Amino acid sequence: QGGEIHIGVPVFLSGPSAGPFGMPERNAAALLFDALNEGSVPAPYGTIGINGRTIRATYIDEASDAVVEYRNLVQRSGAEVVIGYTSSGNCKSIAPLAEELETLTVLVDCGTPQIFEEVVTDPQFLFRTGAMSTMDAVGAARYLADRGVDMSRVAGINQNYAWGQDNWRDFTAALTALETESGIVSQQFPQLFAGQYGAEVSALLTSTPKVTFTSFWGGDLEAFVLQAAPRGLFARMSILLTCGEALFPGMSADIPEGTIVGARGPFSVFAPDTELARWFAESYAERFGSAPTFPAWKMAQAVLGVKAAYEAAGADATGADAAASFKGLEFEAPGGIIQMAIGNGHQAIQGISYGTYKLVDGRPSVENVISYDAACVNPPNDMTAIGWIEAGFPGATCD
Amino acid sequence: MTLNRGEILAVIGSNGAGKTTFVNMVTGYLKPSSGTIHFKGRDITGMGPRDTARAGICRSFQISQIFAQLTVLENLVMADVAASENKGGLSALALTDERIERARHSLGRFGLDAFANRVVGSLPQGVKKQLDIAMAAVTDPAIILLDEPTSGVSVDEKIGMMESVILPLNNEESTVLFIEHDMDIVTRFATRTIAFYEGTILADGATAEVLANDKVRQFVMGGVHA
Amino acid sequence: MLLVTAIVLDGLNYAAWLFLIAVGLTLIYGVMRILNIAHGAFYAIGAYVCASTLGIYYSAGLPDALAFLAMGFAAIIVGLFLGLVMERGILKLLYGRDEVLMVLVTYALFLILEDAVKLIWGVESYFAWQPYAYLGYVEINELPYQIYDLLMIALAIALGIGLWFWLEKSRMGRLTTAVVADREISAALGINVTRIFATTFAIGTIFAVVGGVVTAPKIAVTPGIGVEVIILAFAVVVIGGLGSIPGAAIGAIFAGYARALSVHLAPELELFAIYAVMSLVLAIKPHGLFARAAGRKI
Amino acid sequence: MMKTDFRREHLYIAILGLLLILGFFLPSWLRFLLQTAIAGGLVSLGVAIQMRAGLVNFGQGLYFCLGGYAVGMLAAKAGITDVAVLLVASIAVSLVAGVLLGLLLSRYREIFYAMLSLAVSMILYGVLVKAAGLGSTDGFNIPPVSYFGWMPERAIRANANYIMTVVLVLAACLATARYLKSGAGMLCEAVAENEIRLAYLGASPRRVVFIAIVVAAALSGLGGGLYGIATQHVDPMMTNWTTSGGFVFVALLAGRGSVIAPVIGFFALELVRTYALDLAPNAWQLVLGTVMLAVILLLPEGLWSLIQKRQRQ
Amino acid sequence: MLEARNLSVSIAGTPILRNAALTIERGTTVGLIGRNGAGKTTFMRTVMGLQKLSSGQLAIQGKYLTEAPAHTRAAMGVGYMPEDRRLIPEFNVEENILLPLYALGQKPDPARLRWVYDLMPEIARFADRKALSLSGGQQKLVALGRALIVGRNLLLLDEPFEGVAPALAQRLIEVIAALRGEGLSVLLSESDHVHSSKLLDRLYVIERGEIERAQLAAA
Ligand SMILES: Nc1ncnc2c1ncn2[C@@H]1O[C@H](COP(=O)(O)OP(=O)(O)OP(=O)(O)O)[C@@H](O)[C@H]1O
Ligand SMILES: Nc1ncnc2c1ncn2[C@@H]1O[C@H](COP(=O)(O)OP(=O)(O)OP(=O)(O)O)[C@@H](O)[C@H]1O
Ligand SMILES: [Mg+2]
Ligand SMILES: [Mg+2]
Repeated sequence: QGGEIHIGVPVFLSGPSAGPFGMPERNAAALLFDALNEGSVPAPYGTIGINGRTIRATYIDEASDAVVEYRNLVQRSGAEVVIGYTSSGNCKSIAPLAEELETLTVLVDCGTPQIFEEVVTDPQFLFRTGAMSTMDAVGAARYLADRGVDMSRVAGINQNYAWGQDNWRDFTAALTALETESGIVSQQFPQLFAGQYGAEVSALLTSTPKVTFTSFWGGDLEAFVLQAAPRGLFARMSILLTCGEALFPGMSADIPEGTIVGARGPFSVFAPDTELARWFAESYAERFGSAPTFPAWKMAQAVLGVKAAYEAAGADATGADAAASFKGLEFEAPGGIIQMAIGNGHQAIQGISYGTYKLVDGRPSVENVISYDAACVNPPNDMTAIGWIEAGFPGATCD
Repeated sequence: MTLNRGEILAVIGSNGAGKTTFVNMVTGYLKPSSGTIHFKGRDITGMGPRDTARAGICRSFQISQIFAQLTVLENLVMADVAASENKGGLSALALTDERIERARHSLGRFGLDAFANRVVGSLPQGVKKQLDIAMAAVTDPAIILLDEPTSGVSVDEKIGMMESVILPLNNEESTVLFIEHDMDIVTRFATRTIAFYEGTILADGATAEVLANDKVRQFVMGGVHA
Repeated sequence: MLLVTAIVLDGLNYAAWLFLIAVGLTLIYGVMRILNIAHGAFYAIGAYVCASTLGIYYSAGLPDALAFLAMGFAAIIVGLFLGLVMERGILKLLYGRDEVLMVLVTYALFLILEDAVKLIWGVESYFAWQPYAYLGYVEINELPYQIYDLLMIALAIALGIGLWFWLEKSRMGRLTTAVVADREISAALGINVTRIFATTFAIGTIFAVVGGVVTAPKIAVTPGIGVEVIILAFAVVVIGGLGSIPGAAIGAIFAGYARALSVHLAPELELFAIYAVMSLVLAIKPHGLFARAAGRKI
Repeated sequence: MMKTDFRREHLYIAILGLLLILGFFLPSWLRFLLQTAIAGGLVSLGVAIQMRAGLVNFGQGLYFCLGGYAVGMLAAKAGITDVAVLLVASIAVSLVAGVLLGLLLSRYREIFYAMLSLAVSMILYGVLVKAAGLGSTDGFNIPPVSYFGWMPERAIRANANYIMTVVLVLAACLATARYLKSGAGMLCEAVAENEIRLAYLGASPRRVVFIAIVVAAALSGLGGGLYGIATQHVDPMMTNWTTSGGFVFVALLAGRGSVIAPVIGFFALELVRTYALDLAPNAWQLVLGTVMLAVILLLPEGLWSLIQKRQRQ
Repeated sequence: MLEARNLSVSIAGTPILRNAALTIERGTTVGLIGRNGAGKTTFMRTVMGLQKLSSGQLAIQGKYLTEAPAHTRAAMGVGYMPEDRRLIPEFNVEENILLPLYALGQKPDPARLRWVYDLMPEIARFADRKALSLSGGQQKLVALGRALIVGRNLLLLDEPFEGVAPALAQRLIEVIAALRGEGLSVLLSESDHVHSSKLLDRLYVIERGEIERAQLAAA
């Protein structure tokens, strides 16, 4: 059919989130857009562009006034689809706007369950192809329980902002639901991007937990590992890093072996062995010099979701048509099959895996992996995330 | 010591004798370590500058205290506004024709017309001094204390200036006190003179008497002058 | 006991770090009346330079122990260069302008430098962990503590005393005080004001860069690390009284212990502990703890 | 020379009104930018008022945030969505905060005023970050609002919103101009210049400053309310020091020649910012910083001096 | 010692000094007399290098220094006593007086300090008081002392007798007269030569920025 499709991509290009999130997301988007335009993505995405239309992308910096810049992207630059956003705050603020401006918008990485539970309860144009952060915490609690880790004394260190607070709340609620009888011995909430964790490490050392849970990411996670590992924190307790996989490319030698790591989904070392996954990981590494981290995988599944939705809607599909067929869609992505199962068919669910870190021949890898199905770690369509956890995971189907 | 209504009083004394300190105390900038100050029968010891000013005691400064970035006219308008602050002046319109008229009138009174629209900061010292006094006089105070009003003013203008300052201020109602080093001026304007020396009062009385005092001649005037 | 040891050491450690950053800020403000927001960018640049220097250093296979020397050299050279370029190139044009305006000038410089850093080093993290790990840890009252952190406390004390001595006792320091009080008359009395300003700014900048260099081994050097420190440093400086070196030390200790105590005893208060301390100090002493007494005005 | 030429204020505000009416016909993204900018401009105006008294408030975002949260909490949590109530609440809340803080802050000057106001705003930031019920750093969304019982349809919602914002911003400008012309407003300059003299004239510098703080608080609260209604979202960044820094920046760069200067200045800054973001997504801060520096170097008296200069000639 | 030719100075576009010319020979005392606003202070500041000149030449000891910054002029032995005192509030009196020596990297010179104290014993009395606690007149003396310390060749005294009690003014006249014996050149300004008439070797009158040589009345 020809023509162009203009996609706006708001990701972090400046500030502390640019490295851990903005870069891999942008890279993944660029990789996929180019490959799609060439038609070189493996099946089922081998057709050119989206419905034959070449993709043209506009990247903007998410570290700015999200509402204003979303409008500018859609109304001034004329983007037909918007794929992006990492910050939950930004996701929340633009969510109603996507509906108001009737623009197909796919949230990539923000984790707050509120998007479809509270902010937009009757969505049409808004989708999220990444799973909610609930899954990370529930999966973490289940993993610890299933591996028989001593959970009598539990500590947490999480950044003092919505993400860190939500993760800790979900995790502790999940512990209660799983009846682990844990005592919480320390809950640290250092300021976001504080960078200095000497006192927190001391506090964790002095309160002698058996397990420490953290949802740190980016520079904070890296700094925490750098400061805690030499002081023997990792040797004295089990430490679970929900975003640990992101450390692999840069810090593979510095992560103490045995640390429990997750990738916020079946990504990277946890990815299924499919042609699509291999293609993605290899071409990303080839083009950008390092393996893709989980934000890259999540961007890839957002882009492919859009392609799948457009093509399911037919050759002349508009954004609205694509939105209509996106609802409840199941599509393949490098991380496996994505089901738009909850949030009235607008919110994806996915499985999650955890494992313990091990360096094999100088390459990062994991062992003792346990993977949980999407239906095991995500709430059903008619429940809120926290309600589901507090009720003891009704309807969860785990193997 | 006592100041009487309608008096023109000169304070003389060597440098560091305590003249400025005295004025600072009367106007509430400093608190006396002992002793009291009464004004119109009321004890004003320990009142701050703002309250003494509202009670009717105003002053000028040895180093002029003016609004350096405003023009001369604006300085006077501002002074007028500030002086009416307690009379509900805060909410009233400030820049009324009536006020500007009053400010222009003060300009004329203190010989500042020529500078009306000049920004004050760049004016010569002498003019700043005159403006400083004009601002002190805006409220028609009962007592006005002038700290070295003529220092920095050209000699041939000193007398003219003192005339323009003192004559309009001095009437039955108000008392003028000025600190001065120029004995010509003292002789010419003061009805009474107080001589300070090292924090004590050396002499107090009719100007001619004080200036003739031996001690005053020795410590203040250094043997010069008639 | 363990808890007390932890609080004492953590507070001191954090205070030392804060002091290293804040002292340059207070010096520059004290002398030049410039509240230098670009200080945060200098700190960040210091951290990046350290990471790059050590990267080159270790890949050349040089001995671990001498890495500290390389760090020191890098800090001084970069600080000197940055400081002089900023002062001679831009700030010079603006002397005598409003204090607030100067804050915004340095804010603009900060924005420019932030992006310049991004253009030079990219947005990915840099690491220079070797010196931190190299020295190992000691157990103090059963609490494992990094020797590097203890050395940082010593460094802060040494540099602080050195700078204080230089300002209070040296000829340069005396002249600096005069320039602060009255720039014009100082020049008329024979003080080379230009040189004083350039020197002060360079020294202040070197301190910021040193702060970044010594912090780099502990953290992931990423974009945005500069923003976080400025406001902390401001708080420290204000608590102590602007322009005072002992003030910066006391301010850093207040802020350091505010944080250590809240982390250990009431973690939920950590975020505003430092601001609460600052408000409290200012409410009691409106000009900070070590403010200069105001002179007679009339 | 006094910074403001009071006689022309009405003319300037009329011109602003005209511009904003023309703004109605701008493309919707630009009109939206204009709408949020003039709301933010009110906060800058508040900063500018304090600047007349020589005080720089690096925590003005506090009132902006309080205004926004007042609107947000009433609309999203209590279900009251009428602008009449919402905006009165936003002004009232910030006014009360202004009075309380004014009692404390009116004693402070110079950098200490700046830092203490900054500290207080950051304490509010810390409290909001801790408030999980208010969405912590994510903030929360605000539903569409009604106008005296009339709830516009989605299609014309933006128009109604714009008109309301314009009317209120103009009214706020007029009120501010009136305040500046009063004794309390004019004496601000005297406070900045020489407090000793002011006290010796029988006026209270503290009272003058207090009133300036309260007026600025009310303006900023209204600005925050309007901003919240426009973007339909509030979060704690509104009271972060970086936000306040932006307000200070505009207040300073716009110049103090007229109450409309900060309002227009804010729009200019937002335009520069958004185009920099669009044209140089990787180096927009560099562009912004360079523009700021250039303005400071080339227009020492602020942007408004361009207009004043022309008049003088 | 000092030669100023065709000096013109404008501030913010208004001409303040017009083609001013003035010469001071070594060891002489020269008066610059003019009313308020005539430009006396501006002239002094220009000589000191605190004020940019728009045209003309200025030479001290035969050296042209139209562009030289202020501090290099101090190094040439020029001492300046500003009319508004301007002491450094943080320092005590002695430190204020010695400041120029520090500034120029010279050793505190006890002999010269004693000489200053001997000239003005009242300063010695409050040598260790903070400068800002002094009265106006006392500050004036300190400012003079400070100028004397550094001014080994030329002294610029801007209205030295203003605000000084008669007894002290008398003493100051003696002090300044004694300087001639030291080979010092002095330029002093006054609004009228009431005090200085006995001191002067040469007199200039300044009026609206124009300087003219005048006859010494008393001589
Ligand atoms: N804050 C202060 N601290 C210490 N001493 C002070 C202070 N204020 C004034 N003095 C001293 O008190 C004495 C009186 O000072 P004051 O200013 O009243 O003198 P004055 O008579 O006005 O002299 P002048 O004619 O020189 O202005 C002086 O010796 C002065 O040094
Ligand atoms: N910064 C300035 N901006 C504008 N005009 C100025 C500035 N400085 C001085 N002038 C003007 O220059 C003229 C000369 O001033 P100057 O101070 O040299 O006079 P002066 O003879 O020293 O007077 P005085 O006896 O009052 O000290 C005055 O008319 C003054 O207004
Ligand atoms: Mg006195
Ligand atoms: Mg003069």
